[in-house]
Amino acid sequence: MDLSFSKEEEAFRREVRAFLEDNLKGDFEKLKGRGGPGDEHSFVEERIEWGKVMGRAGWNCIGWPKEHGGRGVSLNEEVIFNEEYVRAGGPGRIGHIGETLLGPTLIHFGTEEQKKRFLPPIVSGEELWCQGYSEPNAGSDLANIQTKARLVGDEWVIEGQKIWTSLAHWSDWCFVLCRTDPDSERHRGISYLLVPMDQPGIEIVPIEQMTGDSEFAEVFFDGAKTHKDNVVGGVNEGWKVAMGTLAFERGASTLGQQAQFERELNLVISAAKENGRARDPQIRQRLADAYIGLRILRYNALRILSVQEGADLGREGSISKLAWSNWHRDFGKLAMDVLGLEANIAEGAPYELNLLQKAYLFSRSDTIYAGTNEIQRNIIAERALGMPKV
Amino acid sequence: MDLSFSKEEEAFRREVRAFLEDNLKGDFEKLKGRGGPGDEHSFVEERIEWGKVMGRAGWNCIGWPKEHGGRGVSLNEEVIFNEEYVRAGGPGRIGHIGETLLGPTLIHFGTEEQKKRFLPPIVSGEELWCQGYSEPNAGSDLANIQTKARLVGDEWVIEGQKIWTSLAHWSDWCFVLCRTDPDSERHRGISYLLVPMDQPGIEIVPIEQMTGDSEFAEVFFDGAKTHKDNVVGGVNEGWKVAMGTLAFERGASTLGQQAQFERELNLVISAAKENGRARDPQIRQRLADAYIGLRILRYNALRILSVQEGADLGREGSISKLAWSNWHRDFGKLAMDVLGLEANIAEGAPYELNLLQKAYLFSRSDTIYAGTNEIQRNIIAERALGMPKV
Amino acid sequence: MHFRFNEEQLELGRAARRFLEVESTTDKLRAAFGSDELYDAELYRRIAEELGWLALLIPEEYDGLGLTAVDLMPILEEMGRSLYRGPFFSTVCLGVNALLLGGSAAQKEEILPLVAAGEETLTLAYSEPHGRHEIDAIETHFEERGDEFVLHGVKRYVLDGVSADRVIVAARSKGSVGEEGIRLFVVPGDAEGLTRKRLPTLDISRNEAELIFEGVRVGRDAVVGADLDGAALLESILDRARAALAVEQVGGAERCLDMAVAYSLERKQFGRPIGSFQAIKHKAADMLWKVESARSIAYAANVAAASDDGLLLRELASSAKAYASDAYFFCASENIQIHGGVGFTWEYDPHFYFKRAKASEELLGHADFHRERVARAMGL
Amino acid sequence: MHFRFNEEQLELGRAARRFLEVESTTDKLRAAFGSDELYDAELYRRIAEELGWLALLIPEEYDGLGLTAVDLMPILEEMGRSLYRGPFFSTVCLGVNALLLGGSAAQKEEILPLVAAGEETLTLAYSEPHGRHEIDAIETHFEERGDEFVLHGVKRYVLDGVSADRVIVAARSKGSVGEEGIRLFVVPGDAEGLTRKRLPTLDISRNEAELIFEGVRVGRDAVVGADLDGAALLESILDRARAALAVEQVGGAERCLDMAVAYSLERKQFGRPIGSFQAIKHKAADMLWKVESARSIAYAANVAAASDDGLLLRELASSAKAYASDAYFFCASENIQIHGGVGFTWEYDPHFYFKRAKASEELLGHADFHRERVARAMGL
Repeated sequence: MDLSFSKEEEAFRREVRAFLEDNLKGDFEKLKGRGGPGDEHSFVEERIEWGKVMGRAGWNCIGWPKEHGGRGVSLNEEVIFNEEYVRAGGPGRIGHIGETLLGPTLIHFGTEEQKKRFLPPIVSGEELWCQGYSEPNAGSDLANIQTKARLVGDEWVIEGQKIWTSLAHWSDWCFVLCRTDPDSERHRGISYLLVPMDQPGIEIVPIEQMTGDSEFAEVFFDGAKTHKDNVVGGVNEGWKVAMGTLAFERGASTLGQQAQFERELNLVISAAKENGRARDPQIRQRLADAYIGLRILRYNALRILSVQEGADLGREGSISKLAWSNWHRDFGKLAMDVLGLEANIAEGAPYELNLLQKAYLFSRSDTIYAGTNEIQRNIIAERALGMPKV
Repeated sequence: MDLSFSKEEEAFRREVRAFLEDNLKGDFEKLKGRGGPGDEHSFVEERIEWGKVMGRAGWNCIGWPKEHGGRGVSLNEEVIFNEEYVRAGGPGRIGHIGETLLGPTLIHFGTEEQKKRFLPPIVSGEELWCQGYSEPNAGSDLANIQTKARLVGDEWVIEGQKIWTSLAHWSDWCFVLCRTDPDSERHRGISYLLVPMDQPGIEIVPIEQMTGDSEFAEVFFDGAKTHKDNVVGGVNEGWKVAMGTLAFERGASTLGQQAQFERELNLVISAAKENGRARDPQIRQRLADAYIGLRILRYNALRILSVQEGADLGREGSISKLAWSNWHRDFGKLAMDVLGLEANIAEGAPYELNLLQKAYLFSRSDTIYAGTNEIQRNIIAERALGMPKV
Repeated sequence: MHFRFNEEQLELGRAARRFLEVESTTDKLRAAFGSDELYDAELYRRIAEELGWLALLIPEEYDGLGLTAVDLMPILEEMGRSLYRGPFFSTVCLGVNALLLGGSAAQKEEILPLVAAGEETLTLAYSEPHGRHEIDAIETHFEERGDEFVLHGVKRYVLDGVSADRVIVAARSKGSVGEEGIRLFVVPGDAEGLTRKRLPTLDISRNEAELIFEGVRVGRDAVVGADLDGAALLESILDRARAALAVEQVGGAERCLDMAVAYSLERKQFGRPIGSFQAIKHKAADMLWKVESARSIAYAANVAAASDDGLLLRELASSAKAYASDAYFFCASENIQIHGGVGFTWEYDPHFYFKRAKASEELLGHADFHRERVARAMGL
Repeated sequence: MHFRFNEEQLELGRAARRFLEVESTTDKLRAAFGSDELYDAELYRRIAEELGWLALLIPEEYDGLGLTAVDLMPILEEMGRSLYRGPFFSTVCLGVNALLLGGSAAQKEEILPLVAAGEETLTLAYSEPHGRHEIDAIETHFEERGDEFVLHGVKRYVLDGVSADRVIVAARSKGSVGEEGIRLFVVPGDAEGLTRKRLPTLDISRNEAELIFEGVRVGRDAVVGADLDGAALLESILDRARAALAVEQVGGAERCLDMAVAYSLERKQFGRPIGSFQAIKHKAADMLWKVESARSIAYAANVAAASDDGLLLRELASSAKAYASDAYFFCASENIQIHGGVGFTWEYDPHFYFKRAKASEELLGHADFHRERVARAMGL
C-alpha cells in the first residue's frame, strides 16, 4: 500500500498544473469553484468555452484510450488530474456526461460509425450530452419506462417524456431509453437511442427546484426523430447498455465532487471561526466528524481506483453513492447549524442564496437522484451481500 | 388539561404512601428498587411474600372491578398508586403477568367458573402466572405457533415448546397458545389454554442471557395436561383472546417501568457528577436528552391514560413500545459512555454486574421482545397510519 | 389529572383547520412570493374579527377572552400545519405575553384592546446580529436621560419586525454586563431613529427583519416590567413563546407525516404503492413516534405556562423546544425523501416545511442551546 | 498510489483466517470463561513459533521480519473477527511499538528477540483509575534517587497487565504538571513493589488489570526514550496502537455484518428468510457502508504509521479510532437486533462482539475524545 505517487506521476502533475495556471484565468477566472451539482446551471456558456479550451489542449477524456482521442492515462494519473483540477478551482466539467457516461458506453457498445461520429466532438468539447433515463413513473423503478420509439422508414419516432435531465437546454444530444417493442414489459424491449436535441419534436421545460434554480428539466418528445442507426448495442438491447453505462464509472471523477465538498467544508470552518461557533463543543465534534467523513470518501475512492482494471469493484464499490450522499446531506445541516439564525437569511431578495444555503437545499436531492438511498440500500444488500430479493 | 390531582386523589395518595411506609421495611427493605425487567429473577421468593402482603391489604389488582376483588379505582388513582409505589422503591411486581394480562383477559373472555377459580388467587398474590406465546419459530411471526393440544377424554394434552417465558420457574400457571385444530394454519385453530406448571409433562430450561443471568426460560410440553374446561374464549378462538390481552394494557403500569428508568438515570447522573463527566459538554447534551426523553415517556403515558375508557387509544397509543424501548437502549449506551473505561469492569468475578451494566445489556432485549422494533414499526404504519400491508 | 383537549378546544382546532386549509394555502404562499406584501392583512383582519383568535390570551377586562396557553394550542398547531404567514405568533406569543407578564396597567389598557381587535400587531426584538440566545449576549443598550431612555443598537431576526405596530425591545443599561441591567421597552414601529429592514428569508412563510436603533427616545411609560428583573422577565416571555413555538412545530411535523403517507399511498413504483414498502413504512412510523412525543412534551410545557409554574415551565419549554425542533426537522426531511424527485421541487409542498422546520429550529434557540439549559435545570 | 493489499498480505490474511477460525473460537471463549487462565499460552506459542506473527514488526537485526504496520493489518483484522484473546495486541501494538519508537539499543537487543520468539509478552500501562485519556491526566509519578527511579501510582485498565512479562509504564516527574515531565520506564512484571490485579471484565475476550506501583525501583537503563519528549513519545505509541486497534475493530464489525447476513438467510419468519425483508436488508446495507468506510480510514492511518508521517498519523489515527469505534458498535448492535431473541443469549455469539465493541470504543480513547483531537488538528 502506498498513498504517494511516483516521479513520473509527479511530472504529470506538474504538466496538469501548468496547463491550468496558464489557462484558467482572465475570462475564466470567474468560473473558479463554480458549476457542479447544485450549481450546474451557472456560467454554462463560459464553461462550454472552457471545455473547448480543455479539449484543444487535450485535457478532456484523458482516461479514454488514445485511439478514441484520449490520452490513455492510468487511474493514478486520473486521480492526479482531478486533484490538480480541483486545487486550481476548475469549474464543474460541462462535458462530464459525454466524457464519463456516453463515451465509455460507445467505446464498449457502439459501432465504428458511432464512435467515429460521436467521440471526437466529446473530446474536443464541441458537443454536449444529456441523459434521458428517468420518467415521471419510472424513477426508482427505471424498468417501467414508457417513452416509445417506433421505426418509421429510416427514422425512430419518439413519443414520451423524460424528467430530471440536467443540462438539457445546452445539450446537443441526448441518450434516451425508449421502449421499441410496444408489447414488451420491464427491462425487455428497450433501446438506447442517441437523439439530437435541436429539433421541433423536443420541448424542454425547466423544473424549478426548492433553491429557486432550475438545474433539471423535463424533456417532452412529441414525434422527435433520430436516424435508425443511432441505436447503441442493438434494438431492444438497451437495458444491458444502460446498466453498462453505470458500471463504467470507477470513481476518479468523484474526486472532483469531493473537492467541491471540501470547498464547502472550508467555507463552513471559516464561518464557524468567524461567528465563534468553532468554540462550541457540539459544533467542533460535528465539524471533525464531517472532516473525517470527507477523508473517508477520499480513501474509499482511492481503494476503488486501486482495483485492477476489469476486476470486481468489491463491496466497497457498492457503497459509494450512499456514502457521499449521506455525507453531503449531513454536511448541509451542519453548515446551517453553524450559521445559526443567519442560515435563514438570503443574500438578496427574492431568493439569492449563498453557496452553503444552496448546498444545504441541493443536498436533499443527492439522496434521491441517481438511485435513492432506499434503492441504493436494496442494491447493496442484494448485490454486495447476496440477500434475497423477496 | 390539568396535570395535577384532585383533593380526593391526593387523599388516596396518602393512603398508598402510608401502606408502603408501614410495610416495605424490615425483611422487605432489601427489595427496594429490585426486580423488574432485567432483574426479574432477583429475590423472587421474597417478592412473592411481598405480593401476598400487598394482596392481604388489598393493593393488588386495584384497577380491577370490585366484583372481581379489585378496588375499581380510576386511572388517575392507578397513576398515583404507581407513582407512590415507585417513589417508595417498591420492587418489581411479581404478579404483574396475572394482574395485567391474564386477569383482564379472564374478566373479558372467561367463564364464570374460570373467574371464580383463577381471579382470587391473583388478587391475593397466592398464584403466579407466566405467558406461553412465543416459540422458536414463532417470534415476530406469532401466528406460526406449532405447539399442539388435543383433547383426550377430559383433558387437553399438550406437545410443543415455548420460549422467552419469564418467571416460568416460579409460576403456578401458564396461559399457553396451542394449535387445537391440527389442520389449521396461521391464526385460525388456536386455543388459549390455562395450564398448571407443576406437572411431569412440563420441563423448564433456563435461557442464559448475555448478562449471565437467566430471566427467561424455555418451556417444553411433553404430554402436559390441563382440564378441558381450561380454555378461554372457546376452542379454536384463542387468537382473538391473545390479541385482546395485548389491548388491555393501557399503560398505567408503564409508569412503574419509567420509574425504574428514572432510578437508572439518577444513578448515571450521580456517576457523571462523581467522575467529572457531568462537565463534558457532549455528555451534558446526552444526559439532558435522556431526561427529556423520560419526561416524554411519562407525558405520553398520561395522554394515553386520559383517553376515555373504551375509546381508541389513538396514534399515541401505538408508539409506546417503540418509544420506551428505544429510550432505554440509547440510555444504556449513554450510561456506559458516562462510566468510560470503568464500564467494562464488573463488580466481581466471574460476572457480577452493576445495575447500569445490566441495564445496558438487558436494554438490547427491550427492542426485541414483545414485538421487535421492526414489527412495532410495521404495526404503527399499518394500523395507526393506514399504510398497506403489501 | 386529565391530559387531553376538552370539547371546546377540540372544536377550536377543527374550526381552525377548516379555516386555514382554505385561507392559508401553499398556493397563496407561492403566489405572494417575491411581492412586497409582508402578509395578507385582510386575512389577519378576519382572524381577529371573525374568529377572535387575537383576543384569546387577553384578559376580559381588555376586551379579550381570558383564556390560556393551553387554549391557544389548537390554533398554533393548525398554523404550523398550514404555514400561516401573518404576524400572529409575534403579536400573541411574543407581544401579548410580554405585556401580560410585565406590562403596566396603562400599557395593557392602551395596547391589548387594539391587539384583540386586530388593529395593532406587536413583536419582540431581542436577538442581535451575533445570533446568540443567551440573555447576557444582548448588546443593544439604553441611556437614561432625565425622564427619557435613549436606545442604541441593532436587532436582527426580528419576527414581523417591519410590520409590527409596536416593538418590545430588550436592551441593557449602558455599561452593564451579564444578566444585570436588562430592560424591556415598548417602542412604536415608526419611532424616530428606528430603521427597519426586511430580511430576505429562505423560509418564505415567516417574515424577519433587522431593526436599527439609533438614538430612539422613549419615555418612562415605555418601560415594560419596571419593577421586575428584566432578564428574568425576558426569559419568562421567551419560555412561553418557546412552548408555543413547540406546538406550532408539532403541527408542521404532523403535516409532513400526513403528506408523506398520503403521497406514499398514491405514488406507485414496481407496481405497488411505495407506502407498502417496509423502508417507507418504517420511516413513517418513526415520524409518528417523534410527532406524538413532541406533542406530549409541547402540551406539557403549555400546561405549565397556563398554570404559571415558572420553574417547571423553564425546564419544559426548553425540553419541548429542543425535542420539537429535532422532530420537525426529521419529519420535514423524511417527507422530502419519501416524495423522491418531486420532493425537492418548488412546485410540491415539502420544501416549504423543510425550510420552516430549519428556521423554527433556530428561532428562540437551537436544540443544543436548550438541552444545555435542561442540563442546568437538572443540576448538572 | 496503490491502496490495496499485495498478494503476500492477502495470503497472510487468508492464513490468519484459516488458523484463527479453528483456534480462536467463541466456544473456546465460553469454555475458558470463569477459569483462572488468562489466555491460551499454547496457542500464543504456536502463533509465535509456527506463524511468526510476533516477529512481524520487529527489525531483522532483532530476529524479526522487519515489516510494517500495513503488513500487520491482515492479522489484526482476523484477530478482531475471531475475538482473539491472547496478549498479541498489548505485546506488539503497545509494547513493541514503544520500544521501536523509544527503546534504547540495549533494550531492543535484550527484549525484542524474546518477544519475536514468543518468550516474553509486553504491555503499556498509561491509563489510570480516573479513566482520562489526555496525557496531562497522568498522576503516577517517579522520583529520581541517584541512579534509580522510584515509581508510585495506580494504573488501571491495563491490557494483559497481569500476564505481561514487562510493563512499559508512563509516569511523571514528581511535582510536574501538564505534558511536562512525562517519562516511560520498562518494568519487569514481577518487580518488587508492583501489585497486579486482574479486573473482571464485561468483555471476556480481553484481559484488563490494575497495577499498583508502591515504590517500584528501576535503574536508568529502564528509561524508554531518554532523549525524547516523553509526552510526544507516548502519543506516538498510542497513535500507532489506535491505528492498529481501528483495524481490529474493522475485523470485528465485518464479522458482525457477516454473521447477521448469514443468520438472516437462515432464519425464516412469515414463510421467508428475514433477510428478504427490506428493514433487515437496509440495516445490513448500512453496516456494510460503515464497515467499508471504517476500513478505508483505518488502512490509511496505518499507511501513515508505516511511512512514519507523525503529523498525518496523529490526525488519521484519531479519525480511524473515532469512526471505527462507532462503526463497530453500530454493527454489533444491529447484529443483535437482526438475531432477535437469540441475539441476547449467551449461547449465540453476537453478545461477545457487542461487548468487545463497547470495550474497544473506550480503549485508547472514546470517539468524542478523538473527534476533539481531530478538531484541533483541523485548526479549530
